Amino acid sequence: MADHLLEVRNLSVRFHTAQGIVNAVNNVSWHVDRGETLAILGESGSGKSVSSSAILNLIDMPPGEITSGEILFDGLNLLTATHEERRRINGKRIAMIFQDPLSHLNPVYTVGWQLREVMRVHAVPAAEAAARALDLMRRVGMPEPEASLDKYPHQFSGGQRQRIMIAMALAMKPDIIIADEPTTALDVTVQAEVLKLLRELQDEMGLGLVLITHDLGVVAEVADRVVVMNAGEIVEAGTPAEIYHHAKHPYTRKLIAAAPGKGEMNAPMAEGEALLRVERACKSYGPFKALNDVSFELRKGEVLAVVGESGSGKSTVAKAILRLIEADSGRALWKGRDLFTMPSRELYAMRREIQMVFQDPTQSLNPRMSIFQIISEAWVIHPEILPKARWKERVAELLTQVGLSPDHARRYPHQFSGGQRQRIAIARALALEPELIIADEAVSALDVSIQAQVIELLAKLKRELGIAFIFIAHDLPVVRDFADHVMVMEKGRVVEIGTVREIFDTPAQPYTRRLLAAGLDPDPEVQKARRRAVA
Amino acid sequence: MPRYASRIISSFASLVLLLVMVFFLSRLTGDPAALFLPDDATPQMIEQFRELHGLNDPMIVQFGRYVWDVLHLNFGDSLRQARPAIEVVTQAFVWTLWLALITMALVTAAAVVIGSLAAFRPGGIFDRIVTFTSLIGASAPDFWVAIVGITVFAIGLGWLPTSGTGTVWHWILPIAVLFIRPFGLILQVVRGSMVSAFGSAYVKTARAKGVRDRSIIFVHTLRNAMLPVITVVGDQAAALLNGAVVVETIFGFPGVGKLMIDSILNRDFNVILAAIMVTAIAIFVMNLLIDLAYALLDPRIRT
Amino acid sequence: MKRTTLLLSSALALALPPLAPAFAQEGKDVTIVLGEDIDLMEPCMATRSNIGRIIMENVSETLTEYDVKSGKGVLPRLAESWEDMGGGTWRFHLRESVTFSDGSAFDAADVKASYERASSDKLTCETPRYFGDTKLTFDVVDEHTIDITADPAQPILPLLMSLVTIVPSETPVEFVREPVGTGPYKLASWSPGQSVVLERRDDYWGEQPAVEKATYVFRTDPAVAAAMVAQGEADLAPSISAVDATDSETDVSYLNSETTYLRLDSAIPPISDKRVREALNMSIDRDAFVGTLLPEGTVPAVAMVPPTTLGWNPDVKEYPYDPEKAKELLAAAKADGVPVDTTLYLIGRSNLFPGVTEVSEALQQMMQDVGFNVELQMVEVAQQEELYSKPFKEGRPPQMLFVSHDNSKGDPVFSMFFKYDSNGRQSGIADPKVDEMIAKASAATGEERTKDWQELFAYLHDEVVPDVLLFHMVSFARVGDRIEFTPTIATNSMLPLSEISFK
Amino acid sequence: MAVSSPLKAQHMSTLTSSGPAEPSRLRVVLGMLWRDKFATAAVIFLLIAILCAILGPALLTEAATRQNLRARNFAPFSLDQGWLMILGGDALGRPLLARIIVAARNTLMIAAGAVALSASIGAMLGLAAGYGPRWLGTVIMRLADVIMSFPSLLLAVIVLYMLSPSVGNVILVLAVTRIPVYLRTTRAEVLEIKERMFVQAAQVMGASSLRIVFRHILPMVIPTLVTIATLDFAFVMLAESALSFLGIGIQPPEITWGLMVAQGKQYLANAWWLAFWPGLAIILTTLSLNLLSNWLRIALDPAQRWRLEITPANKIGGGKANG
Repeated sequence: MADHLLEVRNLSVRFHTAQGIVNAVNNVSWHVDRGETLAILGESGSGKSVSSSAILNLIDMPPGEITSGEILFDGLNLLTATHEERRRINGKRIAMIFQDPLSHLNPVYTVGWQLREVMRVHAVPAAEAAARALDLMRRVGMPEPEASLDKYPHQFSGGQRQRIMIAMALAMKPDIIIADEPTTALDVTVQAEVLKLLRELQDEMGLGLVLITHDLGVVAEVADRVVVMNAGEIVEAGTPAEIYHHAKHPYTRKLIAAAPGKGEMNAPMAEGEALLRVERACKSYGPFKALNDVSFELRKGEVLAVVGESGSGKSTVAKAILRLIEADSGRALWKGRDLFTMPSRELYAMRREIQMVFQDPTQSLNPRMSIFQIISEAWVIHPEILPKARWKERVAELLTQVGLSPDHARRYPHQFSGGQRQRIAIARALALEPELIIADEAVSALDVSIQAQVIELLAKLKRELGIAFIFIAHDLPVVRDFADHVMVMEKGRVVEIGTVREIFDTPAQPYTRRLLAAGLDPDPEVQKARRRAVA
Repeated sequence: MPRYASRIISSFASLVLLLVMVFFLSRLTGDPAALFLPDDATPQMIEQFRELHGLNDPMIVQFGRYVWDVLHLNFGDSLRQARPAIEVVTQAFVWTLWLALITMALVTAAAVVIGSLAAFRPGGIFDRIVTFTSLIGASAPDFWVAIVGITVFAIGLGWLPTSGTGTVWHWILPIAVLFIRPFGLILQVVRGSMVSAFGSAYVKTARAKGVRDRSIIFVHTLRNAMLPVITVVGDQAAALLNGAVVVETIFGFPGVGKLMIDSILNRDFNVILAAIMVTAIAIFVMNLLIDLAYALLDPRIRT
Repeated sequence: MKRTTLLLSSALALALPPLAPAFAQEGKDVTIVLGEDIDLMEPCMATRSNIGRIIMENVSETLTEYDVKSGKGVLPRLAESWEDMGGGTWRFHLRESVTFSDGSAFDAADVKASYERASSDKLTCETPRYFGDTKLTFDVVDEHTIDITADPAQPILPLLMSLVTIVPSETPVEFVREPVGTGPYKLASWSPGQSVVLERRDDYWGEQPAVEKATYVFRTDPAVAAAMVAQGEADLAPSISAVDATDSETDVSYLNSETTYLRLDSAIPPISDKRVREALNMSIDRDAFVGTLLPEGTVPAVAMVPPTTLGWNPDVKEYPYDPEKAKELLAAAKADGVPVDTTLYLIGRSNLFPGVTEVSEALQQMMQDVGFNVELQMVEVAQQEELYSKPFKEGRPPQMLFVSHDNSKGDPVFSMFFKYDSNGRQSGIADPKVDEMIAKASAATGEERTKDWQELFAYLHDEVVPDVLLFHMVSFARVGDRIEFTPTIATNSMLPLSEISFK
Repeated sequence: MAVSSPLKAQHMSTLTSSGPAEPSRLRVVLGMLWRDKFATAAVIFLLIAILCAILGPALLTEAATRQNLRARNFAPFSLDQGWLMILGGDALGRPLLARIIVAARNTLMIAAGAVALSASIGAMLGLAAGYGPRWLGTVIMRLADVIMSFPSLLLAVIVLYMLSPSVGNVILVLAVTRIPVYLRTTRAEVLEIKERMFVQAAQVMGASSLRIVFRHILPMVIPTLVTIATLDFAFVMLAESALSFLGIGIQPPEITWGLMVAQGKQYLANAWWLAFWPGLAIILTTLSLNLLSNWLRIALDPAQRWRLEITPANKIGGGKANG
């Protein structure tokens, strides 16, 4: 076998837990060379990050245990190397960029200090380290590079923090950079910028890049080769194009099929009576305008998608309608009554009619209540809906409706996967028989395949029960599949509103166009073409 | 800064409320005249004493007079000592302040170092031994520890003076006794805080950067882990500033704790009030310092 | 294991000695460790024990002093002699060429000023309590002679003058913290809560005492006080606890003038019945306490005052321990309808003396054994004080207060009125005959006075049974090996440094 | 994060997909307890102490109060005076063992009473301060400040003077002084929890504030309170003994361990056992509670729990199941 710069051979790692042993990765092998980008594609729980943790000696043992394999870096088996040898490689020859840079940067030290530290621990003199830190900040395109060195991580935006992480990884001009979901929490436009930066740097320095991701679009954008992981094993490997067009493994095929944004777009609904009409809603926090003159209409059984980047005010709209926050001015007419000024007694009745599904199902389900209690709480609060005798039966019904089994009612939230939990949250919303469900990033945290299933479920509910949705999302392909109308928001105001076709095919506003252009297509060819077009 | 202004105002309000409550409640607990004068004092003497100290007036009049005096920065005289209560208290408070400061400095230093090392390998031998011994120490009644300490180190071994003040040596036993309980507590907090800090994402980053273990413990993790520790240190220091009654009593240490219990038992109201006021102010100042330390350690709080 | 410990401790021992405290006293200095802190150093409060132990006859002197050592009665101090001029007037001839520690000379005007200051209503001195309703007028005859007239006539005026401390006439009428007196010592420094230092004066009128400098320190815990003497940190601990008095070389016991007793409230049934009070007395095995819960040397009491007091009656015998008789008395009382089953409250005071709790519990059990229904309550001093002195609360239950009385002054007059007279503040009885006898004895002099008191004691103990007298208590002093000191019955209230000599 | 998230998700999916029968909760808890031998010993000791508190007074009060001056300060480790005298006799010749057993009730009752009272009042006020209107929160917090700075000794003297030094009143005194601890903790937790999604979800369903506070927030706070309470239990026992030492706590003839130590300390030089055994009882109890609380802290923290979950036996079993 030819020598590679970094090679993982037959690596198996397992973890000891209460439920016994979990094999995190099994017999995994891959390699990467200078100047090349390897993507490791997998959903949560696939074990895609474990091998990189093993490379950098980041697995806690116990409870972790490496049962077999070797990791060869430049001929040295890292797994048998000493602690000190590995420490010298970390950061200097192999560097890592983590997901969620906020928690991965030390909150109590300045960015400059953290940047210099990586050089100082690898014996770069202080003065040189300081000079190089400034260069790095410039290189990653940080505005005001000098001032930023004395700032702390919390003073930067998400995209800027990821640039800092990248600068830190570059500091010692490593041979390999491992990037673990480097763009996951970022807005699409920022994601595009970060990926562009990584690509440029790679071209410039000729380093090997290992990119761990769940996003086919990211793979299509940057990868030279890709390995697909599922349940701790590599199921398939090849170039992105090979994988996308000629996937052999059923799992890969399923994954590709689940990628959103390919189906027919919904035709606009026939004209009808407005169920909800929001007029000139405003909300400010001090000088910051979270909602600036927002108006829109929603008809019965219709899906209105609200899209925009973080801070655009799309969640604020939902909270204002639900009276979780109080709007400063404007009206929200629900069947002719103004939600913003509704007295609390009427509000109670309104709660039946408008429900919400939250982004993070782990957070939105009370961990100390059983599924039965969670769903039936609706009827405890609104006893007129259902006599107690029928609760059990109805819970079973609802669980079946959202694709779960009736005997799940006895269990607790932590015993379910993320997708299942979101189904439970939907069942809870349905228990009140609402006419409108506001879904706030309801599928964003889910894996692609599960995302598709949940969207399918929502579409079914819309179809069969005639429920209207306000669907808040930052992920445009999902919106494209599900929405009837789309409202694009930026900085608290409505940029553009129209049918899904209007927005996706003939966007009127430059902002909307930018947003659409920044999105990544899972098809490598399409994506390549699009990149060329943008360039 | 307006944040501090409102803090000062609300703390001042609490202090006033506290003093008002103490003023009235303490006067419900009996007559200082009977305690000051001998058993066989004549009724005239008692009457005279009460008259002289204004104890015969209706409570509300006494209160009015006290408020008036306090507004003129006069905190009254001690019933027992025939000198200004504030003087009695400040004299005692200096001792308590030193005792508390030295003890807390030692406790914090020791707990931070030992706790951090224990946390590096949770469940390891060092961790177990440290946790267990510190818990035993913290579980023993302090008067018991104090007397055993005197018996062993002063009487048995003759290394240290039994009690009193004077030389540095006199401070060792009282501080050692006071040390034990906060040490056990703060050690646990340091340890817990360090254990969870070791699990933080930025530690992973540091390891990925190739930072040495020592530096991970004492540079990366410790500063983050200190935040909850500081809170506990503050609470414990506040408890010490309120006076270490038992230790002061046993070691004949003229601190505010002993003064407080004596004044309470003698119903020396002005001294009680002055002592509460001085300690409350000291604790307030200390809390400000703690806030400052917080801001110093954690830039997120500064803004 | 043992070896390492040994090694470790010897290593430590090696490291420490040069720094270890050397407290051994040099020269003629002494350190005295007291149990109770001093809060004031006011001469007119010198009859209070925590003050008196430091300043009485050390800093402040009196015209006369009462000899408790050899029973010579009232001795001259600042007065060289005195005579009864009749009509309630006593003439005192004062010692000449006596100076105060501030340099001013002592004369008759100071005596007058001292008394007037002490009885001023601007001060709350202790002195007036000894004079009660007696009015004193002072006539300065010449610089060193003064006539003191008492109205009504006061047969023991010379004795009373042993309680009036003399201060310069310029002393302000407010409590002082720096006493000026004629005594052999003056206050050198006082750090509140820590120590008081007295220094010997060179210009003292009398014989120079041996001690040049005395440092007083305060330790609440008697065990610590005892340890300090044992460690050489102090030379004298005048009152340590009996359990700590383990070294016969250094520890001396002495009768301390405290008399403990149960003050009965004779107004409330069933205690109002004399048989019940007798039964209470007989239920207690006083001898069983001595040498067990109370130290050897404790004396069962038959009177409120210690045996060294004038008029103490040697013929009065303590109640025998006779549970059977007690039960009979109770049965008889019960037969007459006395509610003997009522709960009696035995109210003790924590910190009355070391081991008070155990003694109280033992008393409770002894009374219960003969059939009393006794509930024990231990309370704090202020709480007990509320129950101890008149006015008593209406509707109170039958109470027995476990209290202690201190009279080292040599005459029962300081005790009897307020303990037994119908109007006495702490009296639990109202017996006209007792009132009359107290008045008579108080006014009597000489042999007659002795006889009157003796009669009163016998009558009270045998006929009235107003209380359950328990013990004359003993204290222990630990005396360091550098000095010689013999405690007396008055050591509790005064501690003349002149009684300390060096070996 | 990168390592633990797949791990969590994976064992969850194994669990839900295979759907094995859940082991009973009690067995899981006992299993986790057994893995921490210190905690196991602590629980056993505490159970014994509780048993003493329940049965002791009924069985041994007579023996514990009967004085016998002949056996005064009787030395321990001798059976001459019967097995109850194995730990020696006190100053009135009463068997220390019997007294310690009988005193367990008062001691534990005072501590438990004070902790229960302060925890429940503190939690209620904390919930009100955290979830109620802003002004209420401010008022309650200022009140907590006042209680915090109120000298507990003065409080003890006031209560015990105006009422009496009974067990109930000592509980009251100790409870009042401990309220702020629970109040502040509860409030801090509430402020955090009320921002959580499930609380908003309940609001969206129309749940009343009372329902949200008691059904959703309180159950989340309780584990923290339980951990604090175990520690506080130890603290309160020590505080009670310090009060006794200063002469303003429980008074004889009631007995508590703290009082026994306080009374016995004067005999420390020549009859050490009087203060030693009850002192040991206090130390062992507080130590047990501390150990238990350490265990609880780990057991209640999902991120730490694995420490109690791995054993060799588990490894083998798990390996087979997976292999």
